[in-house]
Amino acid sequence: MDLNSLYQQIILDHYKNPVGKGLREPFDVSVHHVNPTCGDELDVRVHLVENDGVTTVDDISYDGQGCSISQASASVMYELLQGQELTEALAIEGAFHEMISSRGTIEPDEEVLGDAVAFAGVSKYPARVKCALLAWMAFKDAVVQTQSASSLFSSHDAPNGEEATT
Amino acid sequence: MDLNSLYQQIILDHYKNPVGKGLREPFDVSVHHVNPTCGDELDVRVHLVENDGVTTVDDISYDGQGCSISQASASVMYELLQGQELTEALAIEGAFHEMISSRGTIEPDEEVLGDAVAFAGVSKYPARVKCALLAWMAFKDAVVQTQSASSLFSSHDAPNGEEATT
Amino acid sequence: MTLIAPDSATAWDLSAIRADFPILSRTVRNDRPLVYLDNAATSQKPTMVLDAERRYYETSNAAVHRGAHQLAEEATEQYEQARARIASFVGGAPDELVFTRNATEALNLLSYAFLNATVKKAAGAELPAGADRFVLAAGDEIVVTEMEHHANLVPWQELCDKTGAVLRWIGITDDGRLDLASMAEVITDRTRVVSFTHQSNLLGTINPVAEVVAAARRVGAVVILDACQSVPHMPVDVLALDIDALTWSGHKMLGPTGIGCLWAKRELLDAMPPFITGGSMIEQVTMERSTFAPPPQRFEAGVPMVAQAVGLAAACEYLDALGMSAVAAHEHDLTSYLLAGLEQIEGVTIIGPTNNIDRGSAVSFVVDGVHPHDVGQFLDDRGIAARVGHHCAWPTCRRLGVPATTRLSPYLYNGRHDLDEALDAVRGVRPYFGAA
Amino acid sequence: MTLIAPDSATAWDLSAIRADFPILSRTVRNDRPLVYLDNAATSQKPTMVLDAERRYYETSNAAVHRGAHQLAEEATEQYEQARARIASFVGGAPDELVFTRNATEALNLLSYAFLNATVKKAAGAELPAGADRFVLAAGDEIVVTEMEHHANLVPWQELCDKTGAVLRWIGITDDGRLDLASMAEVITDRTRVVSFTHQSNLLGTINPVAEVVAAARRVGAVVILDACQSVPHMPVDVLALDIDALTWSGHKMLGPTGIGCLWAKRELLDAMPPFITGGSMIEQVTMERSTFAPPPQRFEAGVPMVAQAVGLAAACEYLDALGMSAVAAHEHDLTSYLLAGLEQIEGVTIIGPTNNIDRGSAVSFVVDGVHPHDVGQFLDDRGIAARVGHHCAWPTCRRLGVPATTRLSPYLYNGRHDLDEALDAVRGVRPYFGAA
Ligand SMILES: Cc1ncc(COP(=O)(O)O)c(C=O)c1O
Ligand SMILES: Cc1ncc(COP(=O)(O)O)c(C=O)c1O
Ligand code: FES
Ligand code: FES
Repeated sequence: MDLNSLYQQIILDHYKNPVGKGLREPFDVSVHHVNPTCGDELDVRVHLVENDGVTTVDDISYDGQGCSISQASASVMYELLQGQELTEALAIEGAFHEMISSRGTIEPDEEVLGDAVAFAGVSKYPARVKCALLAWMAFKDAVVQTQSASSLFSSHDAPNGEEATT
Repeated sequence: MDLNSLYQQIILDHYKNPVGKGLREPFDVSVHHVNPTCGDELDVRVHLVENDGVTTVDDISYDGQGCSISQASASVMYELLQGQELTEALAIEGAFHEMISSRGTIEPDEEVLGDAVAFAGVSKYPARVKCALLAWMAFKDAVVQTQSASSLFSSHDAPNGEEATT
Repeated sequence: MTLIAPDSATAWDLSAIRADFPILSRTVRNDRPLVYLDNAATSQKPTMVLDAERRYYETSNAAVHRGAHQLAEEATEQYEQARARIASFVGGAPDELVFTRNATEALNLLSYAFLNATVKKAAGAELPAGADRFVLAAGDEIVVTEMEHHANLVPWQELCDKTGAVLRWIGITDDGRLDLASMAEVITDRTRVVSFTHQSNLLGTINPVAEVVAAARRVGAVVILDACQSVPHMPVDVLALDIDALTWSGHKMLGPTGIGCLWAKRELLDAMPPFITGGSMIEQVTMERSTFAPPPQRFEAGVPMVAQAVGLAAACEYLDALGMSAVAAHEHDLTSYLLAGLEQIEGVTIIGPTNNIDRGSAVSFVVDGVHPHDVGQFLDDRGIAARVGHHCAWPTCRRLGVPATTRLSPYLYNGRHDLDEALDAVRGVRPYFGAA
Repeated sequence: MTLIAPDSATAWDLSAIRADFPILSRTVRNDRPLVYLDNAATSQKPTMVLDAERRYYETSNAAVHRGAHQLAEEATEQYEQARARIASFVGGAPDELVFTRNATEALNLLSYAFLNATVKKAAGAELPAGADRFVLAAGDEIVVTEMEHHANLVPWQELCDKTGAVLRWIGITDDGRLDLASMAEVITDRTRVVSFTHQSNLLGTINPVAEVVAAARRVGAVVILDACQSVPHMPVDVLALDIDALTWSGHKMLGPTGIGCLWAKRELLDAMPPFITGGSMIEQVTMERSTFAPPPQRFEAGVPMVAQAVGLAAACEYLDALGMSAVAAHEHDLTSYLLAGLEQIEGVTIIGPTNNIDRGSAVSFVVDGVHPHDVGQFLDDRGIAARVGHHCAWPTCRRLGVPATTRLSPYLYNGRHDLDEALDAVRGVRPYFGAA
């Protein structure tokens, strides 16, 4: 195992020059997620737009601090999901989650994941899995909240908590 | 180590035919002691008499149930301490306690301990030390209580408790 | 190490099994071979378990859940794999298993969930969603049985003392069975918890879990099963038992000292406020206040017993390789033999069921005219390790009119030859003490 | 095993010591030799400790305090001898030492003494003589510091949440020292408890115990010292420190996982109601009520961590043979070397005292432009085990304006060559991440 398989150039680039960073308006839901082991925090805002029965991710904005993996992952997520149809965005999220949790057993699909395949190496470093997922879990949590006005989860609750301890 | 060194004939004899057993009047103090590991219980009553500044153990009466060691020990205690001057009785108690706690390192003094030397073998069986001391600790506790009207210890308290856990 | 095919009772290769337990070949007292029959108190450990612990220390030891380095990764992985392995041993999910110091602590963790929820509610402090299930009011009732180990009695007495709840219990019959007839009076609408033992450590009785659970479910009580004497000895499946929580100890099932287990339904754990607090169980901490991680982490503050978890997982491996049904069948055979043997000895009275139906291998007895401790001492002199006393079930002794008992409790590495030795020694007791 | 003469700092035979720790010769990642510098989280174990545990299991394993048979006698004796040995390691008496699962549990045991006394008093339940010392009223104050491990913070927050007591804290200065100037405002007549760390696990700061104790004594508060980071690293004497209670963990001082210690003055223990209840901690039990054994048994319910106690006693033996002053001197030398080395690296900022006065070996730092976790990952790739994160002292990080740190914490088996490796790696961090 080589450190460069974890810190691929594309990750370091996104870390230094994150895309889409900064909290923007308008948004439907804003969530605040924390990685309890390191104390890093991330705010994610989601703005969905519905047109002809098709929901699109009009904007994902984010801000916070964290390690290179978590920051780059947020940036890549923005690039990938911004402007996508919601169903497509959630499919990408699913594929990303699966890859990261796979301990290197899943060959990522570059068609679906684009730049995010650079994070494949993270799956071999269990302590960093949470870093890579932080933004994505926040996104998913936010979407769930937009979907149910009477949300089952507060941003403080289950999804973040769940992730916090794996 | 031989079982017969623990169960000397004299112990088994006292067990079968205890001397002085049964609770009698008059008494100054009555205490109830328990061995928490086995659940055995013993009541001991002490009646002291003072004459010309000399305190004598006029009666020790006892009743309860327990193993051969504890019952025989109470019986031998009765034989040894009954009618003794209190200071002498406490000295015997001290010698007995020392012998029992010695793990076989102390050669008991038959002059002082009489039949109680039969309990020397107990000191090599740590789990039985409490059995042999049960009556004697109760006696000592009772004496302490007669000595201080405003007793520091209730029969339920420290001395028994202390012993209960060694 | 020798592992025989699962559930092949016919292939029970006792000498191969015994070879896995080094301590069994030692001698005691006057060069007597050890006959270890004190398994209800604690079991011996196979080499496989000791090796697993040692391997952990010698290769991967690190603080879990906190590190970016390789050892920390390995330690975390071994710890969490152990959790999954042990959970699956009782049919549970990994995130439903909490490690404690011993079964006693697991039962206290549950009783303190009630205390803490009640006290926090009264103080207006924050509680997890669903915690109302744990808030007690004066007059609420907690039900145990008259055959509980102190570990499943005293914590509930304490809880009642502190909250004004009332402790009630299902009585037992003269032959040491639960008095089911009285159950309907005891388990009522006021009942909030029913906590009872699967198998009595004093009597050997295996309780009719389904009947008790049905009564508890009718009134919506939380159902807790003390499985200290069942998980080591028979197949246990938490889903089949339909209980809310299961508690047991590692040291009685070939595992290390210093580890116990609480399995509980996820929704129950989710609703419980924390017990022991500190590092690794938090979500966020400021000087002013803290929020807590989800279960099982919420209940595992501080550096956990990692090596012990690894050792206990190896014990599960060992037991599953033998097959828990085969273990139970082997013990059942030994129990029949022991009961029959004891019944033939004059002056011996068995305390607990004398028939071998719904009965485990812990067999208590008293000998006419000889105190149980003297009986045990006599056995000890013959190399036989028996237990004497009230076995931490003092009220059960009182109920059955004995101050104490002598107890023999064979396990998977014992054979009939061990029981022959023990029976022979019991035969010698009354003559020695001049009681016959 | 190699034991060198006590306190012969000159004779510090590092290679002989390292030979006692098998794990130190393993490699990690890409065949890099392991450089273990995560000792503030947990220490490695010498063969002597592993052998002691194993010997216990293979020769004398039995349930303690309950048996008439020889194994039970031997197990009890070894357990109680371990208690005496470990108590004497900190200058305490055997009956003042309570075994817990870890230091976190020891601190909770103390905080729960306050909760239980308060709740029982309110309910009119029985309490030990002297327990009033533990009964809290709304407005009573509990004092900690701003450099506590969560283990010495969250339990007190919880206690306050439940009782209406108020948590206060002594702040820290920018260089990570206690702000003694503010102490007089914080410790007042309302203070009932002062609980603070002897040595910060994040900053390395060794606190001025005498000053804090003096302030606490003036107002009659109970004084608790969290010695997790001092007992393993320097001579600690409870009488000289004049404190009421001391808590620490076995796993950080070469001992097994799964065991912690609470030393407390006998009169304090005597006055405390029980925490975890069940078997072995009782005096008498009926279905209606129970009375409790004196300390330390009162606080050790259920089958204890016997093998772990035996292992920890062996660790004390090992440390005393080296001599704790010699251990401290060796670490002091390493700390000077490490501080000096880090200060020379551009972009590195030490979090905590930069001078080596009243300072232990835990050295935290941040690297400009690189997240602490990325620093740790880079070190890991070179075989260096460092810790990253908030180190369970999150409020301390906040106070010092960092989200997290990377921490190196050498111990007795580390040498300058380990630090050279670490420093070399730290030098490589900024170039790798393009931050320099
Ligand atoms: C200062 C301090 N206090 C408390 C603890 C908690 O110790 P444990 O996790 O062993 O309970 C630690 C170690 O993590 C510590 O460093
Ligand atoms: C039925 C039962 N419950 C609870 C316990 C307590 O277990 P531990 O002492 O391991 O906590 C025991 C064993 O002593 C037991 O047999
Ligand atoms: S280290 Fe905190 S998110 Fe990566
Ligand atoms: S066994 Fe109870 S006093 Fe001897």
